[in-house]
Amino acid sequence: MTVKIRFFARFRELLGTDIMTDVVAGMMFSSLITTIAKKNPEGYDAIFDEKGTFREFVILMKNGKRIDIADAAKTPVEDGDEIAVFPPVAGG
Amino acid sequence: MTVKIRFFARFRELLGTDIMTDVVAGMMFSSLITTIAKKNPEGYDAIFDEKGTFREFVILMKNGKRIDIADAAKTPVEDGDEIAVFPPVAGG
Amino acid sequence: MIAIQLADVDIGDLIRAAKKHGTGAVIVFDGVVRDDDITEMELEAYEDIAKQELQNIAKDATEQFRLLHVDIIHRIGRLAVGENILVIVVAAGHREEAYAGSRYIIEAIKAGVPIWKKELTKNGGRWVPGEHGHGRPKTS
Amino acid sequence: MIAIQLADVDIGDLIRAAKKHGTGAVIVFDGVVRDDDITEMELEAYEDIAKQELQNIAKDATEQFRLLHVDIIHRIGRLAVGENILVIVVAAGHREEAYAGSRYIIEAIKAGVPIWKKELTKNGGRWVPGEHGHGRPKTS
Repeated sequence: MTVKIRFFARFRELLGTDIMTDVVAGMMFSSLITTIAKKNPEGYDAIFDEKGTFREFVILMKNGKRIDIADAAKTPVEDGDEIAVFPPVAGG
Repeated sequence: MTVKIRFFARFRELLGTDIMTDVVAGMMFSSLITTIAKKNPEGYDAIFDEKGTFREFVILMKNGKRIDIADAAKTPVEDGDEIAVFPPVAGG
Repeated sequence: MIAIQLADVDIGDLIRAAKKHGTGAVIVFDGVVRDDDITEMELEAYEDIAKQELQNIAKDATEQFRLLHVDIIHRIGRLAVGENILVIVVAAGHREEAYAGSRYIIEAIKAGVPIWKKELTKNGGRWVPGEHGHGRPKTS
Repeated sequence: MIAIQLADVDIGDLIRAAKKHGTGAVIVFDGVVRDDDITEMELEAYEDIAKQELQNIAKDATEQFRLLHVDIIHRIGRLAVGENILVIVVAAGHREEAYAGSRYIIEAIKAGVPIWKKELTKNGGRWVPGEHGHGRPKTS
């Protein structure tokens, strides 16, 4: 089961992007990102607070749909999903 | 003593414009325009009401400065003056 | 550039020239001859006074909204449907000032600059009534 | 045209093409790289999602303000001071709708389209913080 993780802006600089990763069935959104982010302490720290929960400004998407931070621990990832994690937008 | 009278828009169509006219010393703004406008009843009617006073929407200028309708009967015209009379503006 | 003229303007060129140091936003207002069942529009101005008024408006807007650049080009003569009547270009550091400055200028022009429009139709023509019956209360 | 692209656009061409039947006013918003002691700006987008969001915003604005035409071109990549970042062109019958539609679009873009800007300086770079900390509450 493979999913694609996309980080943007500062998160991309710290953790890379377009990360294809194999996941086990039943893996939750927050667990997946925690695992990936731990590869770089600074990247982890940018996304998670000291309790290990997403910082409140972090934006999560699954296949282009917004996922609330409160729902990330109970949202499973599925084969072929595109997962995105990014800081507040600043276009325009 | 010569003054120049400029009408614009509908007033110009009815009365002409850039009218150079000799006036006697002490001639007032409203008298001058009354005299000129009487040359065409439709033109007169566009500018003056049945009491012979300027219609409230008419705009008067003397050398680029606005003259209030209430002051037109006591504002003398002077040699070289440029007098303008026009309907509400509609640019933009 | 503040002008009352027969000729059209190149808005792309105006935008390029408007980008003074510190510019973060440029707003263009382009007033266009609308097809209200007309054949053409004819515009007339009290040119000297109108230009002076446009200069006053540009100055007021620049001070009030800290604009970095202002162009106002108002056309006169006969214009076809779709042609530019009035082009206002403003540059500012930030969008709030640029939008507010642009809006201030168009409203001031509508209210007090001696320019008139006649819509020419198949059956003749009609002078466009102003939005402000009595014009601007005072003129500098 | 709704696009996220590296290339610049010709605003004059966009204005000409925006003048659909019934147009009385065209408003252009041009967001420009401001010289805040930077050398360049680098823009990044979550392209598919950002384009979809721009399309949604254009549709909402068109309906809400009865716009006759909308272009939104957001650039990405490295841009020098003075270059166009974002060009929004709207056409409407009247100026009120054109200004309101233009403003709606830029505020919606600032609030919720996944695009980021990094200011590059002599000493490195800094990501521009968004004006809306939490982004848009929901995304379609």
